[in-house]
Amino acid sequence: MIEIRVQPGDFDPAIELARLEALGGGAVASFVGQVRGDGGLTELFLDHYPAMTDRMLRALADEAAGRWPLIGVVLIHRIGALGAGERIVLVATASAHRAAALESCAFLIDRLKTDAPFWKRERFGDRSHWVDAREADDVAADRWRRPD
Amino acid sequence: MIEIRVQPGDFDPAIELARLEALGGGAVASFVGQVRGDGGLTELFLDHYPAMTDRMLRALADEAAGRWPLIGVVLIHRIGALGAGERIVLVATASAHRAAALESCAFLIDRLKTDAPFWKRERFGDRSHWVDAREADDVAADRWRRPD
Amino acid sequence: MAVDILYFAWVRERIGIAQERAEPPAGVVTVADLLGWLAGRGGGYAEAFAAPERIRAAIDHAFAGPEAAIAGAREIALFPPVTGG
Amino acid sequence: MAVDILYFAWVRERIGIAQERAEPPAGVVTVADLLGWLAGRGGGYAEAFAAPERIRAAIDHAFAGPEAAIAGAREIALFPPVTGG
Repeated sequence: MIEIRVQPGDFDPAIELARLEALGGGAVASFVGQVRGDGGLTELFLDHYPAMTDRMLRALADEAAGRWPLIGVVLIHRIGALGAGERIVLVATASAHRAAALESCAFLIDRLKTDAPFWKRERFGDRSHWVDAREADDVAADRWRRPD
Repeated sequence: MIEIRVQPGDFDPAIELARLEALGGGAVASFVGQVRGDGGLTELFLDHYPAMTDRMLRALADEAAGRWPLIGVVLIHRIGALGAGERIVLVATASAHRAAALESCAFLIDRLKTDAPFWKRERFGDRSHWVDAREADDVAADRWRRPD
Repeated sequence: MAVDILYFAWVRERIGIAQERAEPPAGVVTVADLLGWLAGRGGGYAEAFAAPERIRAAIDHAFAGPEAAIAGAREIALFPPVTGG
Repeated sequence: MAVDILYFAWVRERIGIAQERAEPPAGVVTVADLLGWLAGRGGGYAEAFAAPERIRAAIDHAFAGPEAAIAGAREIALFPPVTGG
């Protein structure tokens, strides 16, 4: 079971986890990313490239399912204007093996950060700016790349 | 915020995740372990050493909080008789950094498997046996040990 | 060769449009060539592509480096490094 | 020296009790000595401790190896390797 959603609205981690738990694998790992309100942030706006986003998220889920014995993958990413504390992203995986669930969950969020065409713009009252990509994210994603 | 519970009853991952999300760190990782119904398992019984369990879980949570910049840790482990599909354990962590949340979550479940005094007995109809410890669990826990 | 060109994030804002259909001349072979050609239009284009090393590209929904050939592309997207998750 | 000894999982089942108060003689210095002394009682004890390498111990709620001294312990637990999580 692979489920991928890109949506403006919120999602309920409980529903997604319950769906993965119902698969009976025994191990469910998840990661939720939220908007941090640091420095007086008033809005986070998420732009994306619709035709490519779905394709890249699906490719990542397929790669994870090829590398680990997974029985379920859920990837949900929100778009549009979000306030401090709101959820941005959910990655959740199910497997019969805890290491497979945990590692694939880390793989998916690390690689999503560099491979999926989303862009964040932060607003602080009257000022707003597009967020710069972080080198640390490239490093985190690179550790999952295997020698050819 | 460190919360540790050892209880016969079920827990609701949604409530625990919501509590961690409310801390505003921006990154929440979780792991849920459930009873697998493989091979016709009819019951999993969990024995434990009450006075030591709480102490060991608290020591693990403290160690995680010392190694990663965490703002929240939840450890819940059930005891007693559980049926196939029922939840056994929840590990959830919150941080301002996704790597800290993900790594500490993996650390906690790996080390819990070797450091917390729980014992599983599996029942298959009329037959039951105590589960043997797995060498793979020792290996997984050892990778978190640091040189002195 | 006509191709759809899409812009995202601050690239889109500087250029002022999200998408256009363009016909790069024959000498425009790679993504880097395309950036140079577009920058040559001046104005918001020159501003958006002043530092081409800050631009990422996708050809038909797959990431493509600056040396990638654009021949046969139906849709080329130009944007800053991604920042999702 | 009187000490509370606790048994868990199949160790408890083989011995038939969960807990007892015992007074090991002076020659019983380490956890390994304690296992040998208990096994010498025969019956379920001999069965439980026939393979001492399969037994783990905790002294006053902290894991202790076979060479750990039991002097001063208030509570010693003997059990199989743990299998929680």
